[in-house]
Amino acid sequence: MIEQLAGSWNYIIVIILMMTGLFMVIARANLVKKMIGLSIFQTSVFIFYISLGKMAGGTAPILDGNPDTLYSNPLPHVLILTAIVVGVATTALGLALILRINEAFGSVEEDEIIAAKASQSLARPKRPTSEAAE
Amino acid sequence: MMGAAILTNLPALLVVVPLLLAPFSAVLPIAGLAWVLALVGTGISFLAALMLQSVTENGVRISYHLGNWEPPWGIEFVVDSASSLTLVVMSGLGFLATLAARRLVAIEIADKDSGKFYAAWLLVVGGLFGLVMTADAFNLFVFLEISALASVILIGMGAGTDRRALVAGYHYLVIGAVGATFYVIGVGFIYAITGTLNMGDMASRLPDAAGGAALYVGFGFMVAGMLVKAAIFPVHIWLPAAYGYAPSAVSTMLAAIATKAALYVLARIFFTIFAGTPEIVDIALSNIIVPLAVGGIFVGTIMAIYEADIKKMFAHSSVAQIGYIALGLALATPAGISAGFIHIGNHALIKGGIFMAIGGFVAALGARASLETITGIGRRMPITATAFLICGLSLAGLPLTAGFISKLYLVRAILETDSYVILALVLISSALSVVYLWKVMEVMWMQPAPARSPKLVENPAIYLPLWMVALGNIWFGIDAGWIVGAARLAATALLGGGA
Amino acid sequence: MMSLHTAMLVGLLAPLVVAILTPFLAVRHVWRDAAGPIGGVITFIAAVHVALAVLDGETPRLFVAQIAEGLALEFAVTPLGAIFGLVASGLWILAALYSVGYMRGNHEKHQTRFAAFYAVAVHAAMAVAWSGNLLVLFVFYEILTFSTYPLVTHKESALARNAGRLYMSILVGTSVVLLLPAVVWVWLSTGTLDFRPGGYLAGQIDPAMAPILLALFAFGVGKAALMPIHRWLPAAMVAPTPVSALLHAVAVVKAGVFTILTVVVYVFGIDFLAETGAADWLVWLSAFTILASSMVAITKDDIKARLAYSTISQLSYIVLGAAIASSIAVQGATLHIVMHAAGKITLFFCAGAIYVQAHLTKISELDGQGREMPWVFAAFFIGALSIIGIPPLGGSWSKFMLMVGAVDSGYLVILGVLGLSSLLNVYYLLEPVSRGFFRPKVKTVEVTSHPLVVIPPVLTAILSLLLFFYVDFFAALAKLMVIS
Amino acid sequence: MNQNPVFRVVAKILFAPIIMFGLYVQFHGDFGPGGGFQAGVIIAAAFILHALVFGLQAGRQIISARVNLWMMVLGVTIYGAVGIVSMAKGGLFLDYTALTGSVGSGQHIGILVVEFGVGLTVTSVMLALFHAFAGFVEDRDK
Repeated sequence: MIEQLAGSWNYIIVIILMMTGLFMVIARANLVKKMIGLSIFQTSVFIFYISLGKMAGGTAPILDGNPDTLYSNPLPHVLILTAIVVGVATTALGLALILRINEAFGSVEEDEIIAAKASQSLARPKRPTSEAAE
Repeated sequence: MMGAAILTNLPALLVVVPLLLAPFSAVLPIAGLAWVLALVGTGISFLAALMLQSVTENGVRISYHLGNWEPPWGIEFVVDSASSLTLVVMSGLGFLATLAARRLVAIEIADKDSGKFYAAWLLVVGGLFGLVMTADAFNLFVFLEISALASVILIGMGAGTDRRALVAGYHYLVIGAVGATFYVIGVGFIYAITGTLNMGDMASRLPDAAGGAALYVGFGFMVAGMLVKAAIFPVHIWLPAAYGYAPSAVSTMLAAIATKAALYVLARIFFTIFAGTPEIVDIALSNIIVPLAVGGIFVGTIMAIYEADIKKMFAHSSVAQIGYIALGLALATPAGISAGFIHIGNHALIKGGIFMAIGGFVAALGARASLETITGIGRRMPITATAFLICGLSLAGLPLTAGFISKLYLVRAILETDSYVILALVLISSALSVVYLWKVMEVMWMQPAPARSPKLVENPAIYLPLWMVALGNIWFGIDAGWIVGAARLAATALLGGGA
Repeated sequence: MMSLHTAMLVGLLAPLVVAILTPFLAVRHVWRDAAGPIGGVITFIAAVHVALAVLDGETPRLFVAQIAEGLALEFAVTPLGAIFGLVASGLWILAALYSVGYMRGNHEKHQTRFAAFYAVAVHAAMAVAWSGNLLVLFVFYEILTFSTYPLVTHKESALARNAGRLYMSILVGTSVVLLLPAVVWVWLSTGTLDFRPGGYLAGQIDPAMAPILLALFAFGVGKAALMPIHRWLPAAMVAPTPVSALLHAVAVVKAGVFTILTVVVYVFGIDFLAETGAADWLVWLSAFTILASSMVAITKDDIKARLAYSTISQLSYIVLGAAIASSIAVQGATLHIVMHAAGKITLFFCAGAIYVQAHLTKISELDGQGREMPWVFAAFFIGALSIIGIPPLGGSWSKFMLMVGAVDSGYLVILGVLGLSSLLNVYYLLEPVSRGFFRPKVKTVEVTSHPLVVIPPVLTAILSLLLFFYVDFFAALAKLMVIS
Repeated sequence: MNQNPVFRVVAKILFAPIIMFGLYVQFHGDFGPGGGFQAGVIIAAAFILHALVFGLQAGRQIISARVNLWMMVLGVTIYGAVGIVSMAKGGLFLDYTALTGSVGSGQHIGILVVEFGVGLTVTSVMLALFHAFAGFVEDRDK
């Protein structure tokens, strides 16, 4: 049992990270912490992919002419490079939104925002006649 | 030479043109010009989609190899009858929504932001097209995120009139990112089993692959992720706020085309990737998707009945309508899938028209459209309100409108499978949907305008797209031959196996 | 001589053309007001032409579009449709003339809008009459509802608006929630929605389900005003009287009972219903409606309210005939559409004439007014007698045939119901006349004379009389219905 | 702005080598590990380091927001143009071989140009992100 766990310790770490991230996304009321949770969650998936591509004893997949060389699978790395870019974009966009939310509501705590939403909305209409309902 | 080059590259152009025009519209100094770019981009996509559709009508399956790399090594775009129908619907409505966007955006978005607005707009549209065409499971995730991130930007731009748009956008971002990541996890498992990312390849290798638990886990994660994107109950929670607080033009575009793409991808997961392992697909469809779809139909309808804000009301209604589409697809019979595809097209027409008209109301009112503010609007803005009425009747499923055709084929498909309980539930929910439509129409047409209400100016700029959609609802209700035939072909293509 | 095709096109489009032209003709009120009657004459000629062809055994058809397999947008005239087409177009001539007199005499506002929607309603009624299948029927049934809404709320008062809301919510609600599923049910179980002589549901659906399907139709057709969905009819009485005439005689309620008759005869088939007894419950429900609404009518002092409940009662005669589902009862019910239309339009014309000329709306105020308005009261008298069913007036034929049909099918109790209802009719319909002629005047009012509101009721009263002697034409058409 | 002379000197010394390293990674990317993504981030890091030490204003003086935006567009356009040209030459989208007609030179040139476009865009996007967040408060108070 222990050996089995030890043999797949990378997956165990992935799972721990994944659950940590997901828990933060769901349970934290602070928007920034949610964002951090999301990043951890996504990173765990990156690790998962990369450990999929790792061959035991494999080296970087650069041809050296020796047919006996073991190579790691490069494809997951390429995929994850793309996924990292997507992750960065997601985080950046999320943080940008949080800044705007903080500006508009004066808080980044979800419960406070909900309370503020109920009171009144920030209306900045372009037309003079307009006035947001509620 | 040039003509031939364009013809062979149609699938690529469909995606590349909007995506490449996007940065230019972001840096253009004149707001009007950015709109023209968006119009050109969606227009070209629409033409390309129509041409693709005419090619695939005869059962031809186009396989386009990006960079001329043979699949499964390279990324492959596949256009068959199923994806071409979805593309035509999405690009057509995308084009009309762009046509309507000019005036709505001019009112709701600051001029200095409108270049960025149209850039994001083009990214969403192009990303969704790619989502539908790509046969590479990981490339799909990239397109998914391109369109999702861009739509978060669009939704957030609603903050100019209502700050709640920011929170709606944030929630969509977080929930959407979790969904997309789930999908990626799923793809990882399936990749681990099969060693390929090409959907067709996955399908052919899965039956022999010693998958075991990994197969179930991968399948579950992929489906769960796409359920979030398609806004299927109970992971639809991001949708009402996102559509409700987004700028009107964005609500129109998203409601008409965004969830359609995710639904289409769901269908591809079920019927293409896992075509070789029907046992888990059947279990998932009949035990999970069907109950969820029916649940969504009810939850969406009931929430719509209790909602006073018009945009959110129809956003809830979208949840219900997505349930109808998902239900059709989940029946997994040729009749059911074609019913789903018919409703993909018709619902795009219905919701496109409804949100366009609401945009017209909001623009004229200068305030959110709620049951209070639109009182008596039928007489104050007759042209917009009549188009709204037509689309509403179509949503209710009255004969001679497109909505009727959808309901008819869905009911027939359900009957074929002898599931009378589901039939009864669908009929009840369909009757319930009359309730909220009646509430809106009653307020609009049968109550006098409040005293001292300002005179409302109609918005002629949206007449053309709005009425094209409204008349489309009638046209496809009278001459349903095209969509029914195309949907049937789509069902055959999907169920025929292969990518 | 125009071809049948052209005749159908003319019959369907003439009212629509009138509706479209009305706003443009409004520059001269005379032009606008002449358009209605002229359109009526044209439509009527087309309807006669079509009816004669139907009598010769033809089925005039007009194909518009194919929606999907088994679903067509098509018009095809059944004998029953020919009859309803004749009623709707013929009475439109008089109703159009009358509404000119009423609207002018009453100085109503928005006369152009009124005339236009009136014509649209007639168009929808013609299309319902000549519809080739259930789908087309349903669509124009809805258009009829929508086009009459502006007429019902014509006064734009809060009262009118509330009435309009009730009118729309009951009619639209029942049709969408009950009628439409019934139509879809028929399509799903048979693959067609056409009207076929003798019906085609036999063997296609479970006989145990037939009563449920019939109930969907009976309650889905809110326009037939079967209790308990009759509330919209009295509420709609706030409308100007020409609208009430349209609702009660020309189009709306007639479209309702027409739909039920059509469904029973051409979709279910009377043999199927008679064999399975699926319509048994409907016999008793309509009998109840006949009596209950007659009782309510007695308590009403407002003329129009009383006439409204009378209409509910009379409509149930027709539903009753359909529910008994024997050849003779169905023929009686069909004839009753014609007879009741002629009689009831007379009564409404008279009620309107009294209002325009003397501004009286209550029966208790009519004492002694008969001598002031002798023509109007005489017409009312004849109309009332026809509704009651006294020879030599048209109404006696249909009532007689309904009674024979009830006895033939063994519903002896129904005979008693019909008799009792006739007695109640006598009381509540003749009361205004007797007060007008035999009571001393209680209220002195100034009576202004408007010939355009007096001539139409007199004409329709004469029509009721003529229908007794020249019933052959309609009877022959009605007979065609039940020969399969 | 950071007045600590250690930072200022180190930043000045490191600025050019970082960019050099970035360019190496960039142009090595066609037949070895490297490429536009990594190079873009490295180059952007140099500019960000500069802005951190010498202040946002100084950073913007090197590359103004406007130029930055156009760099973004230019990068994407270069990428897309390669695809369009390959299509116009009768190949498929991003079919490098079609660029010159031979596999060797075509792939070589194609990847080089595309990676350059990617690098340009990534650099400018990273810079834009940095300035957007770092300058958010300043922009708002202006």
